Amino acid sequence: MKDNFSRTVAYYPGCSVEGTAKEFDESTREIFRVLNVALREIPDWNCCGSTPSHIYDPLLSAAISGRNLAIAERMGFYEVMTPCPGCLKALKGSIEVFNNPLKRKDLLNILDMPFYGRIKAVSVVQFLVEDVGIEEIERCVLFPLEGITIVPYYGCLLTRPPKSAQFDDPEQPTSLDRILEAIGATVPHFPFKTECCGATYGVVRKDIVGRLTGRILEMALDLGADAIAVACPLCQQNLDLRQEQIERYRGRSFKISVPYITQLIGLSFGIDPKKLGWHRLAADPQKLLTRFDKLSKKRPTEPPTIR
Amino acid sequence: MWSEITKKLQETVQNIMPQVEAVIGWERGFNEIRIKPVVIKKEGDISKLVWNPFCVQNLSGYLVKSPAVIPREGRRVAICVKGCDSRSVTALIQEGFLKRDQIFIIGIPCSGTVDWRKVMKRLERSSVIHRAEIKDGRLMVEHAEGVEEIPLREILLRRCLRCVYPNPTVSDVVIGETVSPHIEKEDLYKDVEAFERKSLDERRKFWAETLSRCIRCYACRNACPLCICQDWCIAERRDPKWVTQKPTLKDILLFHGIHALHLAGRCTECGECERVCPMEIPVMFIKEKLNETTLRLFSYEAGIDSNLVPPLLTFNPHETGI
Amino acid sequence: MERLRVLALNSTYDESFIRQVEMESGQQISRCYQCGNCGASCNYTCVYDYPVNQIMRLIQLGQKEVVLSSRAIWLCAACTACTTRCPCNIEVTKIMETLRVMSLEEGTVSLKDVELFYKEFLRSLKNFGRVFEAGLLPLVNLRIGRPFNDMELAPLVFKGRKIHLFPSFIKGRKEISAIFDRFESWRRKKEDLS
Amino acid sequence: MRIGVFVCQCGTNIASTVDTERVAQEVKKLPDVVYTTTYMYTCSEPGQQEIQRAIEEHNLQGVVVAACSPRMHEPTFRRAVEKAGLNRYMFEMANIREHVSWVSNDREANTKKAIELVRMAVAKLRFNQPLFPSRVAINKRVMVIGGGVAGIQAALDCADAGLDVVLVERRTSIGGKMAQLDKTFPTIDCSSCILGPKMVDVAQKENITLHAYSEIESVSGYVGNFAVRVRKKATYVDWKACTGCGVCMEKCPSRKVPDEFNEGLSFTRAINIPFPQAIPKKATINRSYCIYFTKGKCGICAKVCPAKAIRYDMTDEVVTEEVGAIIVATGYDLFDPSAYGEYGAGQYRDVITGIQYERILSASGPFGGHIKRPSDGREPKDVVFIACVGSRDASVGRPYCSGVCCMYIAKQAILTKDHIPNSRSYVFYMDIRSPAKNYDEFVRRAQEEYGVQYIRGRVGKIYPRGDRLVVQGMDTLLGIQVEVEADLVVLATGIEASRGARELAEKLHISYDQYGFFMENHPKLRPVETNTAGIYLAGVCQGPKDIPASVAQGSAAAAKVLALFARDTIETSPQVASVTERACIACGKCIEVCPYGAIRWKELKGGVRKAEVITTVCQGCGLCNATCPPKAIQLQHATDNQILAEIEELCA
Amino acid sequence: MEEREKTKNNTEMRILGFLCNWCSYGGADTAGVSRLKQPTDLRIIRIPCTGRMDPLFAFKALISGADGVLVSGCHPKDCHYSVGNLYARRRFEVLKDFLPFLGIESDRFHYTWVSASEGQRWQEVVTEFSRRIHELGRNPGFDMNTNLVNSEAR
Repeated sequence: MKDNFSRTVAYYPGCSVEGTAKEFDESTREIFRVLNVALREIPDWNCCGSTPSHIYDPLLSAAISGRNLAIAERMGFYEVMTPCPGCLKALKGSIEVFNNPLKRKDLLNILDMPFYGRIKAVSVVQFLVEDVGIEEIERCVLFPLEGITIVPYYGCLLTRPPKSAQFDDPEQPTSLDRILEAIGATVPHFPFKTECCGATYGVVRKDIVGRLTGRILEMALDLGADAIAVACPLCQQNLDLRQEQIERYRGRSFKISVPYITQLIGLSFGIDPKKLGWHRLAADPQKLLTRFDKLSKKRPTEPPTIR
Repeated sequence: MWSEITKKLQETVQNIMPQVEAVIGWERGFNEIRIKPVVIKKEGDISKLVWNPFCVQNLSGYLVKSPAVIPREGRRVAICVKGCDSRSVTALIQEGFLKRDQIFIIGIPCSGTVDWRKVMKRLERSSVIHRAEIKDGRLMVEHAEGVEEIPLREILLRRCLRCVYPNPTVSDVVIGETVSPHIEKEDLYKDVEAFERKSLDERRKFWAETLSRCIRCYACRNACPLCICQDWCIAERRDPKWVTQKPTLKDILLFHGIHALHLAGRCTECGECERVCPMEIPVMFIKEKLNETTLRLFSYEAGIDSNLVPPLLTFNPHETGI
Repeated sequence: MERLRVLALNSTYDESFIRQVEMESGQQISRCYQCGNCGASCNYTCVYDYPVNQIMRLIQLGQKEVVLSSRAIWLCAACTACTTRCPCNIEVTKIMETLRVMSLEEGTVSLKDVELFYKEFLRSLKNFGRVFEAGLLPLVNLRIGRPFNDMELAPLVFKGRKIHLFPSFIKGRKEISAIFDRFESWRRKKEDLS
Repeated sequence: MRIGVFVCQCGTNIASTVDTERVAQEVKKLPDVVYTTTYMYTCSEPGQQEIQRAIEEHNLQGVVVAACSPRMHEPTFRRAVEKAGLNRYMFEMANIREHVSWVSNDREANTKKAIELVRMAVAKLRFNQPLFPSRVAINKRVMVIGGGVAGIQAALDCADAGLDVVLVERRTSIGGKMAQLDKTFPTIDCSSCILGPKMVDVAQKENITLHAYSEIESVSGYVGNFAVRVRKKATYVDWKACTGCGVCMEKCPSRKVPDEFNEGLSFTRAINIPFPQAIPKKATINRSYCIYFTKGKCGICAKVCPAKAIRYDMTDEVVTEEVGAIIVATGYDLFDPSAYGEYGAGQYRDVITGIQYERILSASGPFGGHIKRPSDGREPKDVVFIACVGSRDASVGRPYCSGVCCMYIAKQAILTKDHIPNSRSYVFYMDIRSPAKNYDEFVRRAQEEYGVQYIRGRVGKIYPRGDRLVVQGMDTLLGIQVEVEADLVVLATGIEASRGARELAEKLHISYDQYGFFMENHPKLRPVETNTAGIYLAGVCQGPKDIPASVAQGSAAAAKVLALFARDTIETSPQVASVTERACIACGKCIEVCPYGAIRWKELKGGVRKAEVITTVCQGCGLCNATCPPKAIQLQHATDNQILAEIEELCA
Repeated sequence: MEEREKTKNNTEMRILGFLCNWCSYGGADTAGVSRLKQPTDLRIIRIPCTGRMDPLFAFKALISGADGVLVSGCHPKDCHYSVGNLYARRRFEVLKDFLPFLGIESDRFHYTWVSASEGQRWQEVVTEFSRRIHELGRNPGFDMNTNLVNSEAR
């Protein structure tokens, strides 16, 4: 394949994008095309192992995730990007185990593949901010999201814990804020940027999620937000898919759109919302999209060039 | 070609003689391959001066060690220097032992000097030399048993085979054509590096064996133009008593350690220490190691820039990694 | 789990438990000075039987049984707020994870449905190489006796055609089950040794 | 040489892990050692008498005491041997306590180590020479660096005793942090009412020279004779002419200058007098806000100044002050709470610091002494105080206790109730530290009389709800989370070393700890002395402390200076470098490296040069000794022979 | 703790410490006052400043049979004599580089900075250096006291 891209990065989609978070994957692929970065999906990747394998034994988790990293290393990559912060944690955990001299041998024995632990795992957001750069994103904006108020919701794992995340401020992160500002949105200070949404308790403890996700939705609404930008499939599931459940629990109507940051970036790049998977969102985004169509004027600057 | 330079040298000295009190140079020794230092104080002696690849001595030491020719207020002294010798002069200026305006430096580019001991070894049975001539990179020696022809490279001093400063770095007048160095600068310490690739045991064994030859005659120290303690060298003093006079390897090693560490960051690699050693110990090799260290740590070479302070007599508060 | 009434410290203090937690988590338990910031930051404190700082205190006192059978360790969502804010630089999340691993090994898991979910998840992973959401969730719901849990989400999910109706297999699923097998034999070997 | 060795048992401190009897027996076998004994407490009066008795009885010429660290008792024993007629430098110590008995319980290894250390001391002693101190005159002026309450106290005490005092202050007025405070605990007396008179005293004392808006450029010299270069920063106002009338400040058109004295809660002018009680009460132009300097034209202050004191062309001036002693009282800074992202300091305007709250409470503060919220000026009803913000927190690099926050929170909570009787205060704390006189009673009063709610636990998160702030914390006593809706949140920010403390310490050649607080010579017994003779410490620059302790230290430092100045001359240590002239080869390397310029050329007959040590300037570092190739220059009492003897004793 | 038990059973090594009076000697005192346990091999020589430390002292010790030489002074910029340690560190660095050329392990000579307040750091430095010297074992030296005249080594 002829390579017109300015750079390439290994891409690990993760199981959730095959299911509930399909639009995260679609929009990620779309915007990186515009940003001139080639995503090379790790061939025949497997589940990262997630929390269950980690709890079963961190070494098992490291081996399961390690297979994906080993394949990426074999392809010659030094960096693997994933949309899902949960997968990111697992991939980083694998490298951490590799770097523990007491555990490395066991890991390599169980993995039984060549693995050199030289690869680094980053989230889509970190890659956007640190590798692509906010300026580059801003340069590609065709339809700024002017007049639209969006609050950024980072979730737990994107910037925390600081020792393993090595990205942004753990308590007052600004990367999503800066991206949103770059694509033209109005971004109020959001106090619950990193407050937990309730995670997997959506399945077994609706009361917890109702309380935690509920207060995030309420705060966003109180700040006059048109949308909450997220970067985690699990957060998105709680804030979007379960929004009606939470409305019943809190006795308050929200009807607020919860798109992925990549979907918003794609919108500002002038990509067809359908290609970005906007139709897959549970909380109807039509109100937001209509508002966007009405307010946004095409920027008179030159279109993004394919270098 | 040597006689031409000798002639020019004599002419130059003739011209400057009125301005200087003495000229330090070389004259023929007891045969043609043995040259000795000479101090010229009157015009009649100028014809004694010679220049050829047997002029091995670094004369700069006389400027600080020989009271008769130490330059001082109102007494200017001229000195003949090869490339390596000129660095010693610079180092002495750098450390304040000499004032630049009190010396007149006659620089002579040098393509290498001959180790007479290597010549004698080639002659084997005969030690009486009738005539010696260097031509086209070969030495022809007429001796009692016949004529021997030796390629020059095979009889040069070790210091000359690794010379990167064949041309004087400081001079008032230069006699002769500029010559190119024997080796590239980056190869300067390849012997040191090769030696360091040996195991610690091998290195220790090498020095134990080599230094056990040392008879502590102190010739190396006395020949060094920068070893300025002379009679007060702590290797021979009782107060403070650093070294005993016991003939043990420990005391020999301690002497050489003192000699080398006192020269760390100061040695100009003129190689006189090694040349004069009667036991043929590679004394300069120790200093080469220390020069390699100071070059690597402080990017410093002694005797190049008279404005610099030797690295161990100064400091840099922002130095990291050391 | 009923709250403790009287703590008989000499007979219940288990030092090896403290050492094991410290070794597995890489954290020094004695550094905790009970400021309560973990509990203050934790969004689940209200549903825990013991708030995080009391879990830390119970470890300091070597209360293995109470800690490993607590609900708190299983309700922790590993959001790392405690770790981020701990003034003593203790990675509390790592300790909670360690406790979960130990609890699973000891068979003292307090939330059986969580354990069940994990088991189903690993089964799906071992068989398919990836996790099959459409199959996994209803199955778990069935097993925990709430078959209609989250049923109302189904139309929303299918609206976006979010979940595949059939599990997706990866080519290397044999490699995955081999990793599981090698892990199990490593674990057996380790147990035999100890 | 006839040497006596005294092995101290230090009660059981040494004897419990070192067989002192065996040490004494073993070293008895050494050549020159003619007497050895052990003693229970050698440093005690009878212990010293025992040494003196032995010196006379056995005609000893040198003494070794194997005991504690020489940093502890070397002076004691030197005096003791001197009383018995020995030169005090004919004495050596072997440290068998701090370096032996206290760091290992292995009795066998310790005993062996102790024997070897004594052998080394004996070996060194054989080369000791009697040394005699010389004397230099003392310049009886003192410099005080820092014009906070500690520095003011030190300056006034010195001045009262008749000394000439030079007081150097970095800001435009003295007064320090205390001048910013409203009331002081535990007496609730007005801070400026008790500090003000002292500040005025400083201005009125004729023997105090005040350099305000000045910083230390460099320090040279040594005890008794320091030369300090002081940079007097340009104020652009001729302070000799300025009367402090304030007209310039009134008329200045640059009105959006954050007021540093009010901690940024209000604005001041580009030309200003920092606060009404300022000493000196003189105006200063803030260049970065002055329209004349930023835009090139304005000049209103110059026009309105009745004293014609404005000098736009003023430049910094460096003056040299010669003094015999220096008191360092540079105070502290407050922790920047923006490190706590979860508290939103800087994000939410109603989350403020303790010192900001002091200014709000103060009648001369931004709101005239009425408690208002910085965001909307509303009077708060619920005020939350959070303790230990930047204290006892290893995660922000401040593991130490600041020592004053518990008390100032209690005070502020009480004052809040006084100002707004229907208000409620909440204090989140970890422990209450109130150990001084009447302190704990004060905290109890806050709870019992003023109804302040104390909640034991840290706060995890602050977030807005409407125009209020929700403080989410923990009550660890109950084991449940607590939420308080507050109108105002006060973060009790902790104390940290003054910015610039490290640089100053380097100029003064004094030590500082890992947090930047200056090191005292001994934490208990020499708390205001530094390791550098003639330089003393007062106040928080040495470590967190409150006003009473700072004032006490100011007076203590002054007493130390007065003790020093009670003599006309001081002994200089004879442990200085000395040149053996005939061995000097005049290479000049010693002159080149000496950090004090204490070595100079000496011309002998015939133009021969030799190095010469100025003994009163030499500080005895020995750098010259290590540098000298023929070892012609030797540091007395640490000569090559002495060090070589120690090495050889161990390695031979 | 176990580490120390192990080394205790071995023969002690000859380790010399040269400590500046102002910082590191005080740091070692602080460690003592805090009862911070350390290996017993080290013998400390007090010098006024690391600037007083002629590298030849260390050189002589190492060729005279010392197994290790540890030098410690004030942290850079914190020298009681302001710059002594800055000169010293250059000299030590040169020595450290020189020793292996003669066949002596570079690790046998170590220099570091410990302030008077850093008792714990001193404990770590001593423990680590002693461990390293035990690992290296006895300094084989050069059969130092062989009398060359009698031995006919030539």
